[in-house]
Amino acid sequence: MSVSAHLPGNDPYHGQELTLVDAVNLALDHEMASDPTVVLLGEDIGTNGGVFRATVNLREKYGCKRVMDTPLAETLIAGTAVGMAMNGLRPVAEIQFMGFIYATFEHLVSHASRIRNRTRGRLSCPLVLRAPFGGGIHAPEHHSESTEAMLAHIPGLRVVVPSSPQRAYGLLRSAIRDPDPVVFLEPKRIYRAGKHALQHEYDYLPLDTCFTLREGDDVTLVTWGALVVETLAAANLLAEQGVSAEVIDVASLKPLDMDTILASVERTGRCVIVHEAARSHGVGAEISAQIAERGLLSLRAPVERVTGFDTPMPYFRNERYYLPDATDIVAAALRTLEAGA
Amino acid sequence: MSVSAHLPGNDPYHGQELTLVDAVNLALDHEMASDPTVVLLGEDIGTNGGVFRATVNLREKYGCKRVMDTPLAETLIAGTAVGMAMNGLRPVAEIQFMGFIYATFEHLVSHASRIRNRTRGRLSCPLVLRAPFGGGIHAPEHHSESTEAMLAHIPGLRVVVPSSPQRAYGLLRSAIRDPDPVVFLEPKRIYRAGKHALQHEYDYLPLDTCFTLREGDDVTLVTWGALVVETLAAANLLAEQGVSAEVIDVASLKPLDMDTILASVERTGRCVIVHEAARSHGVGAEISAQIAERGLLSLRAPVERVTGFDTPMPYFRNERYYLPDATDIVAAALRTLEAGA
Amino acid sequence: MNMQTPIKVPFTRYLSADGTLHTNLPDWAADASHLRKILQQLYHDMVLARVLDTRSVALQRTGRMGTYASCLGQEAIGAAIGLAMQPDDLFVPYYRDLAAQLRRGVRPVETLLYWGGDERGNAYRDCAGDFPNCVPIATQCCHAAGAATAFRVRGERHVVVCTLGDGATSRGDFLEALNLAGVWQLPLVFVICNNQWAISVPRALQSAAPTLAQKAVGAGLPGEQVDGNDALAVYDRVSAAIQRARDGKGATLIEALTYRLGDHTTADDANRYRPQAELKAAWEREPLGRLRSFLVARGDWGEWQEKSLYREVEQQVATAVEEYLATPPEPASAMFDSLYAELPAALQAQRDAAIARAARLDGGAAS
Amino acid sequence: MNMQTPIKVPFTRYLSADGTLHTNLPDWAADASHLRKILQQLYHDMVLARVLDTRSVALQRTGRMGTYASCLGQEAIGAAIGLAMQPDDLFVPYYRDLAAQLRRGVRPVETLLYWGGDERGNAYRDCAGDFPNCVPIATQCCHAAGAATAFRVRGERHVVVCTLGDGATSRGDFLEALNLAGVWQLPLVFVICNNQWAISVPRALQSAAPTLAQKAVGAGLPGEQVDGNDALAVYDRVSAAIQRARDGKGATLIEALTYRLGDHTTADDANRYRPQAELKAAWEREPLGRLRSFLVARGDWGEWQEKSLYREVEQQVATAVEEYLATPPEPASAMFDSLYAELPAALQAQRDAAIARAARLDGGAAS
Ligand SMILES: Cc1ncc(C[n+]2csc(CCOP(=O)(O)OP(=O)(O)O)c2C)c(N)n1
Ligand SMILES: Cc1ncc(C[n+]2csc(CCOP(=O)(O)OP(=O)(O)O)c2C)c(N)n1
Ligand SMILES: [Mg+2]
Ligand SMILES: [Mg+2]
Repeated sequence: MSVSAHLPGNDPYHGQELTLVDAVNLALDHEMASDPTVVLLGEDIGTNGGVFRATVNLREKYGCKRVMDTPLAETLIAGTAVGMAMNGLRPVAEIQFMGFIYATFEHLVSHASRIRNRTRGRLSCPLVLRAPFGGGIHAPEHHSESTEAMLAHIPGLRVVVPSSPQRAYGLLRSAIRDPDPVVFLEPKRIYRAGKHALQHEYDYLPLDTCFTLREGDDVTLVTWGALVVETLAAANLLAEQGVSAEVIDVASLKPLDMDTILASVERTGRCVIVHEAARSHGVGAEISAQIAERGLLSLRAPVERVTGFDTPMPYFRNERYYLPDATDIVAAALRTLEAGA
Repeated sequence: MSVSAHLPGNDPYHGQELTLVDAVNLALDHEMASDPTVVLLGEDIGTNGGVFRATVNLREKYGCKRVMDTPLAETLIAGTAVGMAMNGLRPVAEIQFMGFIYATFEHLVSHASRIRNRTRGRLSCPLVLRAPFGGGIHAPEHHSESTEAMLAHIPGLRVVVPSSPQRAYGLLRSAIRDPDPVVFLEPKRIYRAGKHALQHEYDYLPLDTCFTLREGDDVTLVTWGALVVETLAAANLLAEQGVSAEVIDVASLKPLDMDTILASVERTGRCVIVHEAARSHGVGAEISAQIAERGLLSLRAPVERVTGFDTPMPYFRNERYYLPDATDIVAAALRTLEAGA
Repeated sequence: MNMQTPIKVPFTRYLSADGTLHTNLPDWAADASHLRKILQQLYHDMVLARVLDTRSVALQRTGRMGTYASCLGQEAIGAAIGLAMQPDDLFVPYYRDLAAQLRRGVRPVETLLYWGGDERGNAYRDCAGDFPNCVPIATQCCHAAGAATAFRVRGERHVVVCTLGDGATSRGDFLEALNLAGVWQLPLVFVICNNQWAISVPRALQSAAPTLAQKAVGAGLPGEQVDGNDALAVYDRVSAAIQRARDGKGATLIEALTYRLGDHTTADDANRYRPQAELKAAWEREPLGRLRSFLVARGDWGEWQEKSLYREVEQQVATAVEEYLATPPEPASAMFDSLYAELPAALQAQRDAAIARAARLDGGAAS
Repeated sequence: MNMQTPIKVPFTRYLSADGTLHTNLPDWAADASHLRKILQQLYHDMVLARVLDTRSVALQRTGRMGTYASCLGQEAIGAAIGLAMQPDDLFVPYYRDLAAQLRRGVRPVETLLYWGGDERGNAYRDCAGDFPNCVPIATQCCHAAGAATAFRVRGERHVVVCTLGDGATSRGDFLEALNLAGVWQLPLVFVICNNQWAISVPRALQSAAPTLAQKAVGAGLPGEQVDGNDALAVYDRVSAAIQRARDGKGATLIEALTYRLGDHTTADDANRYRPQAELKAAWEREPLGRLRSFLVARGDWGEWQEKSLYREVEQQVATAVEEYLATPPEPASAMFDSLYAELPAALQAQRDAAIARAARLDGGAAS
């Protein structure tokens, strides 16, 4: 469908200031309004409107035929979404927390990502699998996972991570309209971090480009999800010390837009990659590897990775010991400046 | 248990020349003989001895109480193994092909890898999950997977990949005796590639070190699994061209022994990483990233990765278009030599 | 209370193993000419599947095809499903459904290409909507539930038929989908092809339930057994279940009792684990001979019809095999060209590399 | 055949909601003093759970604990399980099993630490073998099957008891494990705590099966229902199932009918989706009052006993809360120190970094 497709009402969110989770809700609402094949399924998404209220009011508005509370079974949710997508619908499935996404992997790896390829285009699988991810909300075990790297490795998938209300809205609408399967990971720690007004020109944001949130010349800070907030904070701290940092929100982890990142590092010669996920074999590894492999000559200091540890997220009492923060990012940035001095 | 534990008979494999799959079978046999808590479970592992014959004769030898044919359910196989391991057994579970391992991920990520940590050492999970992996045997779809990177990202797991009969035997015995969960991926393409006699001093090989298979000064070739064969072939071809290549079999993908790799690259200044898995976010990315981050100054050329493509393995008629071979490895090695000339 | 909750599962058979009448035919069979058409159609489809299946095994044995999963002995189930379904219904197969797929419009050359390791074998030209064979056991059951939900959402009165093996009934994918089919009353029919073996694992080791049909009890929908080697019985029961689903009355689980007369696949040797005597006995209940005897006894079939049917079918299969063997492989670029609707820029370089490697491997023949 | 296969599921209740006798007591209850001991023990354990549960909710509300899943209304099931099990048996809980866990030897301070976000809450000092709470719904069912298999392999006559919720019955993990329990005749008892809701999803949307107990039918093992608010009935049925398992007769599925009297967790607001009237009616069937009335009517319980019981229990809980609040957090290094039996060399640097970060965050307080 064309990006300029008519929206219900001529300015549905005029003036409204929205949180990230509000924006998710609004994107679902608008896509359901403009395309009758868009349906929602998941646990507690109907009457309850989702445990984070991401689907609130949609059951009332579009009925239980299009907003389906499923039995408690993640494999089923993913597999059913695959079957719906192969038979003409655009399902948006919710996995209540990323910690419960693993049961969906067989359907993502062995089916969703391969249907088009397997049938040489006869069938396709335009589904979106949404899941809140990341830590920092003092939740019980399994409610703080960041295992996006496992998904980013899967050929045929798209993996998208918004980090602002506008990007949540624009990327989710594009994800729903995308003809291929998209895993859409929502940083729940910043679901309600701040309210912003949306702008029409960003109703549909591209799924294969990074977003440069702040320009700078001395060091490139690359991140996604909730840590975008910490990274922007770090950029401010660095500015106070006279260091000009460029901040890139990767947003789409697969496919990966290395051009934007490489172009920035070409200029700055220094790069710090920030993610909450466990360090080893995280998405940061691929980015760091490509920078070195393709940008080696322009690098003035080794790439730094500021990440979670290779441990499970500790129970919430010690969670803060695990989560990278602005101070860690600043320190890493300064190391690259010393190294490259 | 001590590594010098008594083996049944005083030289059970004296003289025997074994294939890789024979060595797997013998390792299982010897550990079952020396430890009554070792049990096997999986599909078709009993009467049938496994579809690759890895468990042949063990049902006859140790009985159906210790060699269990399960119903057809991978989630169950993994979850049952977790429960067995938490209650005093050392289960060795077989997943018939790695393409069917995804249903086990929830039990690996959310339980096996965390039991010890979750209970602060009160309980542990000493299981081994075996699965044949990799392509090149002209099998149907889903029978050629190499998604080891997804597992290598999981804190608390060990991921081990043998590439010779000796390493299959010595690493599997160590994996079974290891007090923590180990995913043991067997390169089925070389299950019967050649026969070798085993040596007692390697009955138990360490699970956290690489193996340097060939020493060289000009370039370091890093790989694992079936591509060890192609890589050694490439080293021979390079030798003919006067290039001296060091060949490292990573063997243990998690935890990753970067010291051996970095020490080698320190000397050679050049590195080619070779794996069959999809390129993006593969294990090669972590290795390449760490080499650049920690060895940047000693690098004389950008690290090269020779890998599978970011696509599913094509159906077998076009499989060879996907699989890296010696020629690709040689070409990459020569590129590093030119770049660093 | 310390014993299994007792339960009665319906079982249907019309034709005995020897092809004589086992019990009165269903009412719809009163119309003799209608019945004849049905029976002849079923027989035709079974023979076509048998001949193509035999030829496929031969191709594998002679190195001209890959590992192949034979449907030998299960032709009645496939033929009955194929005939009972309407064109706009949707078939979600496992991988021994040759007879059903051919009736649905899948071309023999496509099944050959599929087993020959060529994705184009899934690009059914004349069967746009059906799902391709599914290798990860039981996962198709969830897809079938989703496809049935899609019909419901769109208010279309089409039905999904999904097959699976006896081993597949042990997997969560099937059990979760079955439960959903019950609670959402989906227009869906599950047909278990219980051929008594899951590779080397006998039916008895899959479940302590005396029947697999009774797995429906825990999902709150009807379950029944049928003689899977009696094409007429399978046709009757599957048709009834499809009608019920079309009328909005919900899903049905049918366990079709049959036997895997071949090895699990051409890569398997059943002699390692399966008693010869059991196989021999199973051949006595084989579906083609049974239906032929019944047709002949009714005077609806004779020597010359048999001959001409085989002549026609052999010809059709031979043509397909020729076309299959004459089909050049796809270019290496094909592995990228239907990965996404549009190839992401990030993958362009890899596509070029694949083409280059292929050119090297094929000695300059670029693509 | 076009309706659900009919089936009769046993149901047991001894005490009516008002605490009067609903039907004759089981034979073993003939011994009045034995029965008194049992009833008083059950009542004690239910009161202890109720008091600790209430206190836990209060701690969360006042910001001194994390998200908490209350067992309010389900105390009878836990108390009965705890009393029916032998010390060497193994309990595999879900997360509303407070009463059972306390009887098994888990200390109140440990349950507080667990919900307070401290892994040491799982390091049960006096309950070495039991598994910890399991958050990923239904996954514990597979672990229970494995643990039961381990007893079988070692030839030990111990039994595994595993609890799960009504929502959990929709998941493959439970259904696959149930099937295994049947075919391997495992020494295993599954107890479904059917509290009618899975967060906001009512029982009716989980499955079309009129009872959850009948999920046993497809697995070939006995299934039965019991009034989960009647501690005596649950004790009787769970004891019988455990004995059956211990005797090598295999596994049993018990559906205990109860009601979630609280919100799903302290993070939930059930008013969004649950009718007040339903909740009010459920309080009429609440388990503690029912058992107390019965005890009192039998002359086995009185005012002063009630008073002293509450005095004792409140004291015990108060002490545990003090200990909990006085427990300093673990050092940051703890996240590495039980990750593997021995910390791999590759992780040493990360451990140091964690300690350094903690020192910074805690203002120099190194660990
Ligand atoms: C998830 C999964 N696990 C294992 C396999 C390997 N495998 C292929 S067929 C098969 C047995 C299937 O038995 P059944 O369901 O009875 O179907 P049948 O082949 O007998 O018709 C197995 C274990 C697979 N394809 N998928
Ligand atoms: C695999 C998984 N999916 C989702 C969740 C989120 N969740 C926690 S409790 C719950 C409902 C469980 O309902 P039920 O099984 O009836 O147990 P109850 O809480 O009612 O006792 C859900 C969906 C989870 N913990 N695990
Ligand atoms: Mg079978
Ligand atoms: Mg519940």
